[in-house]
Parts: sequence; structure tokens; C-alpha cells
Amino acid sequence: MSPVTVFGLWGAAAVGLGLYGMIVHPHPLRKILAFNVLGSGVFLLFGVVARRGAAAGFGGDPVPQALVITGLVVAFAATALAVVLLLRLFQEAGSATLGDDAPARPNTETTPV
Amino acid sequence: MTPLQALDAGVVALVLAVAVWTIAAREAVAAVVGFVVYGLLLALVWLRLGAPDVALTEAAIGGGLSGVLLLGAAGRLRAAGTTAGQEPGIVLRLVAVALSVTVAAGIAASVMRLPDPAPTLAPAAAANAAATGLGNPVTNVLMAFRAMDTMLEKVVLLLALVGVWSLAPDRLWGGRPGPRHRADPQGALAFLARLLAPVGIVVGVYIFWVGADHPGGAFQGGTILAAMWLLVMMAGLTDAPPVGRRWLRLVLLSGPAVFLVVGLGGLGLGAAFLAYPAAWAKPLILAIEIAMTLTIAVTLGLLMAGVPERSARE
Amino acid sequence: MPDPTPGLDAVTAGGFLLVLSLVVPVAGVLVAVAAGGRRVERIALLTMPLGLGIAVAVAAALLRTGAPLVYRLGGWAPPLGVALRADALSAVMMVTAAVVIGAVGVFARAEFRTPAGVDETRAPFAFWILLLAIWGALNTVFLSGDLFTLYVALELLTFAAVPLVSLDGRPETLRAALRYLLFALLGSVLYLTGAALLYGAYGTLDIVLLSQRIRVDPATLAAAALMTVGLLAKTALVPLHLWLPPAHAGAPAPASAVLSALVVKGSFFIVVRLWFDVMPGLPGPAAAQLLGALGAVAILFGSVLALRQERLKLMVAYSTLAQLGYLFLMFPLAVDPASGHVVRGDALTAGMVQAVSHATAKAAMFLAAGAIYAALGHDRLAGLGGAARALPVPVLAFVLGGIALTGVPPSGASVAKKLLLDAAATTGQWWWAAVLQAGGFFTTGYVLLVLAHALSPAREPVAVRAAGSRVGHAAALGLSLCSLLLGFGTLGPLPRSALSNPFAPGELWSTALLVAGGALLAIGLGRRLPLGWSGAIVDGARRVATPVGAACERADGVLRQWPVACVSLLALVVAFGGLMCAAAPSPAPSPSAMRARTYGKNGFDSMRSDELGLTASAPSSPRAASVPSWMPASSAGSGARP
Amino acid sequence: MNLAADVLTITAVSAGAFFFLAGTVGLLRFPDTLTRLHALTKADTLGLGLVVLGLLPRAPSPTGALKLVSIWLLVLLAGATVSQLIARAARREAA
Amino acid sequence: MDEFLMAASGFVLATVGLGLVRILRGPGDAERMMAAQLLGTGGIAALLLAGAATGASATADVALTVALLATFSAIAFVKKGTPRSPDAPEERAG
Repeated sequence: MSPVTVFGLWGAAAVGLGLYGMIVHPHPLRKILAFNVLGSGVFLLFGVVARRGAAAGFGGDPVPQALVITGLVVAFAATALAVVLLLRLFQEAGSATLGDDAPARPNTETTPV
Repeated sequence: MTPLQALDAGVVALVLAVAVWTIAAREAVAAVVGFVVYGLLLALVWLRLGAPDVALTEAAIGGGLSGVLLLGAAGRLRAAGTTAGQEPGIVLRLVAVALSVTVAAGIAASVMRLPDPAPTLAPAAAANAAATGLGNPVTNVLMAFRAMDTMLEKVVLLLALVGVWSLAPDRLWGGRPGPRHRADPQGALAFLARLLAPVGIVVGVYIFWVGADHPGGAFQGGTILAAMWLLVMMAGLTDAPPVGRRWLRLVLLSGPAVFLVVGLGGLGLGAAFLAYPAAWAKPLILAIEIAMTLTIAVTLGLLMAGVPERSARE
Repeated sequence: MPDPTPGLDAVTAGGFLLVLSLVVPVAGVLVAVAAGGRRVERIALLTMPLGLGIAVAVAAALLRTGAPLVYRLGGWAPPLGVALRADALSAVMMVTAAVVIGAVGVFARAEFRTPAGVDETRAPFAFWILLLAIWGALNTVFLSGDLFTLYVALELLTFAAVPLVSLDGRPETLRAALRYLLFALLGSVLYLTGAALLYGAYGTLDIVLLSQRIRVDPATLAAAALMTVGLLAKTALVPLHLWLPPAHAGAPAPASAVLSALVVKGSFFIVVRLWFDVMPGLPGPAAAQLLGALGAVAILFGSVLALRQERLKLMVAYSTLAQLGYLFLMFPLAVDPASGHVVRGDALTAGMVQAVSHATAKAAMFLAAGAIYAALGHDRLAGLGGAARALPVPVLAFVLGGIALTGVPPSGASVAKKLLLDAAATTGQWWWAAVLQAGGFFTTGYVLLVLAHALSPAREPVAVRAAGSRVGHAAALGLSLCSLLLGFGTLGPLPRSALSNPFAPGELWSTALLVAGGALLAIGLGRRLPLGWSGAIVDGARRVATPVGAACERADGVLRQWPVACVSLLALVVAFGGLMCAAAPSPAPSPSAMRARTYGKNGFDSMRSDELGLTASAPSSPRAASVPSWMPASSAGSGARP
Repeated sequence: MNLAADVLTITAVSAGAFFFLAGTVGLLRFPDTLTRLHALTKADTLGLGLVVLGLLPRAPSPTGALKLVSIWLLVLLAGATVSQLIARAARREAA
Repeated sequence: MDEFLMAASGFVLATVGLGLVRILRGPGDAERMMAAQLLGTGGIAALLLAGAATGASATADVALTVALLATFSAIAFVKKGTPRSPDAPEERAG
């Protein structure tokens, strides 16, 4: 098994781990962490694609590498925005759960007046 | 198995273990620490994948800024209490495991069966490198071939910052972001900041500067500069600027603005939008990168500092 | 660098217009951040006519040349560089975006004005900048020819949309914004995964190049499933809608209008690009049926829930859920039964007309609901009595927007419905016709419910807190008229038969039927009925319908739990992947053999020229050629905008 | 000369690796946080110093060598300060 | 020689991994924060050794960045929790 394949498999595994974490963790901060793990897996896939495309004296295809750099910046901006939203939510609501925010629902069925 | 392959396998095993820890750890702080370690290890992985530019970015972002951001948040959220007991039921979790594994397996199978030889743009990038006069192919892609993405990405950063600021309470608009840090001026932290920050600034400028021909560039350099700015702020040696300041706004948009102006210049000169005249390509790209480095440093620093929390006069 | 596709992708004359349509909003954002203060609003409002002019110019250039506009950024040809391309779809959406954003801008002046005596206030500063950013991101989505640039544009769209949701800073809206952000991020990561696989398989992310190279292999199928579902999450197609109702109902009215009318259309537009342009041969009939089925569920489920709401803005938000479903009905109807491929044709036209129609109508309804909220201080349906008398223009705008959505001629929705019904008849898929008809009844139901409440006498004297700006109300009315009269705009390119005479006996009869059915649904499902509605029919309808409504609400509560929504997301990925794999011809032994396989009778090269619409070769299908010509008509329709 | 350089590299790197091992053993065996911190920072910093020393002869250029040394100095400085901060935090946590 | 350096790199990485297992388990957060420290030294050593073995010149720059930023999160950790109390500077032992 070539090293590139090993990293590719690992990228897929990180995607799976991140997905699982995003689903089951009730705490938004843990979801943000899981999102970052998930993102790292996707970027690794790009890295594997780049490595496979090594040619012309380059250690890898520079295009996917550049895409990863752009992607990392975007993912960081997303993380920062999410963290700040979470902190503000905690400040305002005193709790930091995404809990069910279903629109206020009256308990009684209403009949025509 | 050669030593190199053994090393790869070892690195992957270690990264895997740390990732599992990050997802599975019981406490948030423990998970975040795991994530910081994960980011640092990923830098190693990127080197092994022949992508030193990405390795630098990952070390600066994944191991550095993201870790600080998330650790700070974990600390402030500690008072929020635990969410234990709110986990989904066992059935849902099993379904989640099954689906995550299925999706990951599908992706893995697809990666294993990618065509061989792999399609690549490396020869095309090499053939066109002369147009910019830069030696780093990744910088060529970022600044010339796909300059549009890079410019949009800077707008994304600016927007994220506007979004963060928009969460401020109304009365504190125009105030200073984040808490005021105080520390013993004679203490270890102030000592570290005084010593490390100048070194870090030199390193940041260096990483930016070599980016033209070697791994590095505006984003990596700007990130290091942002980290040093934050260090000085955390040591209480300086304070975050109020978000209403005009000079701050100008610095924030100088990167994308210079990019846009140069791009429109290309359009005006009869070439294309974002095209550089052959003789001027390198100086123009450097000018854009200098503006971008500054913008990135300030934008990232302010993104980390957060919502305006104090009035400008404090 | 040798041009990989000589002749196909040359830069066209009006190409710089495409650059301008991206640069103008982005430059607006930058200048506004620098200027700050009350100048932000002025800059935004100055940008809007400029952008509308550029969008119209793009449409006119398309019409003149009859071929897509292409521009290579930096002069670099794909695959190394990135191209901008405008076809009829892009032009239609660009003009729609410009019109809606302009109207929202006019409306929002009252709400987001920097008060006198203050240098700069938070909400106006953020609102105008975010509005311009949404616009820039949308134009990039409509024009970009590269899947990664589309990703960056999608993220820009999300980062601009999320803060709009929480602009008022209440805990509920902060929570809604966080949910929206996290779920949208999940969607875009799936999209990006697909992009990585496509690059690995083909060495390019350019849409035209991909469409030429695409073949059946595991990476492509996985990418198609991941990207489609990731985009569905961002479009909030049921069951991935957990974030939409709280976000769209909680945002300030002008923001809701933009979010509901345009932002969800951004990701929808990329689904269209993927299925019709990148891989028309791949998805196969089964996957298209699944997409249509999700749309059908969205229509019925969203409509029932809209009828159950007690607050106007939530009703409109759930109605968006239902209307988004209509957009996905076109996918199964666009499948050519002979080849099993998704082809450009009447179904796609119908989908785009529906998108434009919904964009204008929904923006109008949210603006009107916002005006009512601002004037009354609440938006409870039960408290709307007397509103029609006190606030005639907003109520009229709301109702006309609603009527436009019900599909009464000459609305755009009626044209879309007719085209879809015809497509269902010719392809023998009667079940979609049934869904379409049912959806019309529901839409009529909730419009009638609002109308009845607004027309009913007030329980107590209506106290109008703030009169609101007359120009703003007129902007809402203008938008709803745009939607209502959109049918005339389609007359040029579409055959005369697409638009029925609203006063023909058959139409009158079906309109009457619609009203009766809608009234029955409103009576049965509405939570609060206006004063004086009672009797045997009312009681009977409620006895039958109330349990259905309650069951839908319970299902909605379950589906909108985070883990359930995420599990649905992954299940859909697996389902789409499985269906596409099943539909794909058994894999050929070697990649080169797979590459040799072309789809359908004609193969890609001839398909490109007539159906893809992205190329410069002469269109051979009269319909495809004539689609761009709706443009001036619909932009003329926008002349009603104040 | 070459041989001498190789001998230096092998000796110094081996010694460095040994100190890393020692640091880890300390981490595993020492009873409390502060002593573990001690083992970690002292042994590992020394180990890194030896590794850097061993790699110096193989540095591609004088600037490369300078970079190696400055990396070590950075780690030395930052490690010392940060371990002090961590130790204080640990004491506060225990208190 | 390259094999030796590579083996040394693997060895250092293995000890780092072992140490990580111990530290991440806690008990306290201060304990866990040492993990970043451990990576900051051991990880850099492994990086430099592997870089020297494979002749990748950029490793030194990556190591420099890691050295600068590995400490950074530890500082954030020390600062967290008590951001707003002027009378209790965070770094003074309480």
C-alpha cells in the first residue's frame, strides 16, 4: 500500500469521525471541533489528489494545494464566526445549547370563536 | 516496509488516535487540547504529502490560531455547564455510526479507485510560471491562475469580521473588541511577549517574503503576525483598537482593495481583469501581497479578539 | 498555453460585463466599510441601480449574440484558470437578484437608517454591507464556471446571510443563526468533498471541461451524491430544513426577504448547474425521482405546517419550505425517458420561472409581513383583524404575492405549473401532476386564511404604531405585481399556449375550485379562524384535518432535531449514491474504455452544442435558443418597482 | 572531516533521542503534575538541543544552520516561560 | 545515514505518542496543556530529523512556525477563565 493511499484512507476516516462528532455531540463547541476534524479530512483528500499529481519537478500538483490553503482560510473564518456566535448566545441566553427552539406553540387546540 | 513507510504509518496511527480523542474526549477543554495537537501533527502529514506551503498554513492556523480561539471559548463556556444527558439515544447513535462509516467507506473506495496516472495541472503550472516571474508554484496559482478565489477569500475574511462585529450590543458599537487583558508587567508572560513578539514579527515577515519563490506567502506570514499581535494583547502590553477607527477600516480593506485596483488596471490596459502586464507581474504581485499580509494580520487578530465588549474610551 | 477547447470557450465581446457584475458589489462592500456611518446606506443604494443596469446589459448582450458570454479571468484559460460564463439561467437569476435587492433596499431605508446625531450605528452598518455582500456572492454563484470558486462564493453567501439572521441580537435569533451556520457548514463540507473527488478524477473543476470528460466511475458517483445533498442542506429541502423556519422568521423583515427569495436559490442554482450541465447523464431516473419525491414531500409538509402557524412570518417561512419543493419537481420531469438523461427543456424553463416567481413573490410577502409587524407591533394571525383597513398597501402586497404563488394566470407560477403539467403528461408521470395540483390548494388555503383574518373586523381598535414608509410599501407591492404579471414576461420566448386566459371559462372554473378547496383546507387546518367562521362544514373539516395537522407538527418537531436532521442528511447521501450506482451502466473494465462511453444517442459533444447552453456554437433547439429572450420582458416587468 | 561529522550527527542525535525517551519515561512514572512537567520540559528541551546539534553539520547553508539554532533558542525561551505559566495554572487548579 | 535519521525521527515520534497518551488522560487541564508543549519540542525534533533525511528544505520554516505557535495556545489556556478581574492578574499564583 503506497503512503499516498494510507493518507487517503485516513482522510476518509477523518471525514467519518468528523461527521459522527457533528451528529452526536450536543455541545456546539464540540460540533465546531468536529467540523474542523471533518474539514481536515476533506483537505487531506485534496492533499492526496495533489500528491498523486506530482509531475514536472513539483512534489505535488500546486493547484489542489492552493485550493487547500484557500479552504483553510475559509474554514478558519467559519470557526471564528461560529465561536463568537456561540459566546454571544451564552452571554444572552445563559446556556449554550442548540436545543429545540421550536416556535412557541400554545398547548391548547383552538376552536373557532 | 522501508523506514519511510513505517514513519508514515506511525504518523497516521498517531494522528488517528489524536483525532479519535478530539471527538471522544469527555470534557471540552480536553478535546480542544487534542485538537491543537492534531493540528500540529497535521503539519507533519502535509510535509509528507509534499505540500510545505499547506504545512505552514496548517501549523499557523490549525495548531496556532484555531487552538487559541477554541481554548478561549472552552474556558469562557465552562460556566455553561455540561450537556451530559442531552446526547441522542442509543438507536440514533448507532444509526449515526453506521451512516458515518458508510459515507467514509464510500469516499475511501472512491479515492482508492481514482485513475492512474492521475490527471494533474503541474505541467501546465510549470509551463506558465514564467508569466509571473515567481518561483513558488503555489503562489503562482494563488496570485495569478486562480487570483479570483484569493480575492474572494479576502472578502470572506472581511465579511466574517463584519459578521462578528454585528453581534455586538448596540451601545458598545465602535468599542474595543474582547476583554481587557491585564498581566503582571514584570511577570513571565510580559517577559515572553517582549522577547517573542519581535522575533515572531521577523519570522512572519520572513515567511511572507520567501513565499515568492519558496514555501510561504502572505497568508502564512500574516497569520504569524496576527499571533504576535495577540500575544502582546494578551500580555496586557497593548489594547485592541476600537472598531470604529478609520485607519483600522482602511487597513482591513487595503488587501482586497489593492487586489481589485490592480485587477481593474489589467482590464483597463486592454488585457484581462486580474491579468498582470508581463514586465510588471512580479512587483505588482508583491505589492498586492504586502497589502494582503497587513490586512490578514489585522483581520485575523480582530477575528480572534471577538465582539466589541468595551467602549472606546476604556 | 494551448487552448484545451479551441473555439468552444473563447472570450466573448460582452465578457467584461461579467467582471463588472462581480466587481461592483464587492467594491461597494469595500468602500462602505471604509466610509462607515450614514454613507454606508448611500453607497449601497447607489450601487443598486448600477448593478441592475449591468445585469440588464448582460441579458441584452446574451440576446444580441444568442450565445453565452464567456470571460477568462486574468486571461488564463481553464483548466489552469477560472472562467466566468453567463447563459440564460445566469442572466435570469442576475436580473431577479438585482430587482429583489433593489426593492429590499428601498424598503429597508426606513428600518436601517442611521439616526441623526450618531456617527455610526451597528445594525445599519452591518445590514447594508451584508446585503451588498450577498449580492456579490450571488452574482459569483450565477456566473462562475468553476466548482471551487462556487464553493468560495457559497461560503461568502453563508457568512453574509448568518449575521443577518441575528441582527437583532435576541437569544432565539442567535440560536437560529448558529444552527444555520453549523448546518450550512456541514453542507458545504460535503460539497467540497465532492469537488476533491472530481479534481482527483479529472484534473479540473471547470464546468464545461468536466461535462466533456465525465464518465461513470465510483469517484464521480460519490461526488455527485455528496455535492447534491450538501447543496440540498443549504437549500433547506425537507427533511434538511431544521434551520430555515427559525432563521427566516426571526430575521428582520428585509433580511428575511433576501434570505428566502435569493439566498436559498444560490445553492439551488448550483444543483441545477450540476445536474443539467456537469453531469446530465449521471444521476439517472431513480435519483431524479428521489429528488422529485423530496420536493413533493416538501410541498405537502411545508404547506400543512404553514397553515398551522399562528404568526405571519412563520407562516411565510414554512411557505418557503413548500415553495422550495416546487423547484425540485422539475428534475424527474426533465429526464428524457429514452436516454434516462437530464435534459434542458420545458421542465428546466418551468423550474427557473418558478424560481423567479417565488423570489419576487416571497420577498414581497416578507416585506409586507414586516410592514404589518412594524405597524401593529406583532404579527399574530389572530390579531390581524382590521389590518386590511389600517394597512391596505402591505396587506394587498401580501395577498397579491400569495395569489401569484397559487398559480393563477397570468402569474409566473401559472406558466411554470402549466409547463410542468405538460411535461408530466408527455413523460407519463401523472403523480407529479397530482402533487402540483394539491400544492395549489394549500397555497390558496394559507393566502385565504391571512386574507380572512385581515378583512375580519378588529376585536379592538387597531393601533398603528408606526405608519412605515409609503415608498417601502410600494416596493413590496411592486415586487408582488412582478410575480403576478411574470406570465406576460414569458410570452416572447414561450408559445402563447403557456399562458392561459384567466377569464376563459375553464380557468374561471379551476380558479373557483382552487378557492373552494383552499378555503376547506384553511378551515380544516388553520389554528385560529377569523371571527364568525363556524357551522357544520367547519366542524367536519376540522375533525378530519386537525389530527393530520398535529401529526405533521409532531413530525416537524422530530425532523428539526439536530441529530435527526444530520442522520437524514447522511442517509440521503447514501440513498443518492446507491441510486446513481444502480442506474449507472456496469463499470467498464478500464478507465480508457469508460472514457470512450458517451451518454445517449448523441453523446456529449452534440449535447453541449444544443442543450448545455454554455457554449458558443449555434443552438439548434428553438426553445434553448429562445430562453434568453424572457429577460427583457421580466426586467420590463420589474419596471413596476418604484 | 565527513566521517567526523557523521560521527557527531549519530552521537548527538542518539543522545537526543535518549533524552526524549527519558522525558517520556518521566511523564509515565512521575507521581504528580509538577514533576511530570519538570521531566517533560527539561529532558525534551535538552533532547531537541542535541538533535539540532547533530543536524548542524548537515545544514545546507550557514543560514540553514542559523535557522536550526534559532528554532532551538525559541523553544528554549518559550518552553521555559510557558512551563512556568502552566505550573502556576496547575497549582491554582489544585488549590 | 538517511535511514538512521529517519529511524531517529520515528523513535522520537513514538516517544511523543506515548507521552501524549499519558498527558491527555489528565487528571487536570494543566496536565493536558503539556501536550502542546510536548509536541512543540518532540514534534519539532521529529520534523527536523525527517526533513534532514528527505532533504526537504522547507521543514525548517515549518518547524520555526510550530516553535512560535505551539506555545501560543498554552498561553491562551493560562489566560482563559478569568479575563475580566483586574485585581487578580491571571498569571499570579492565586
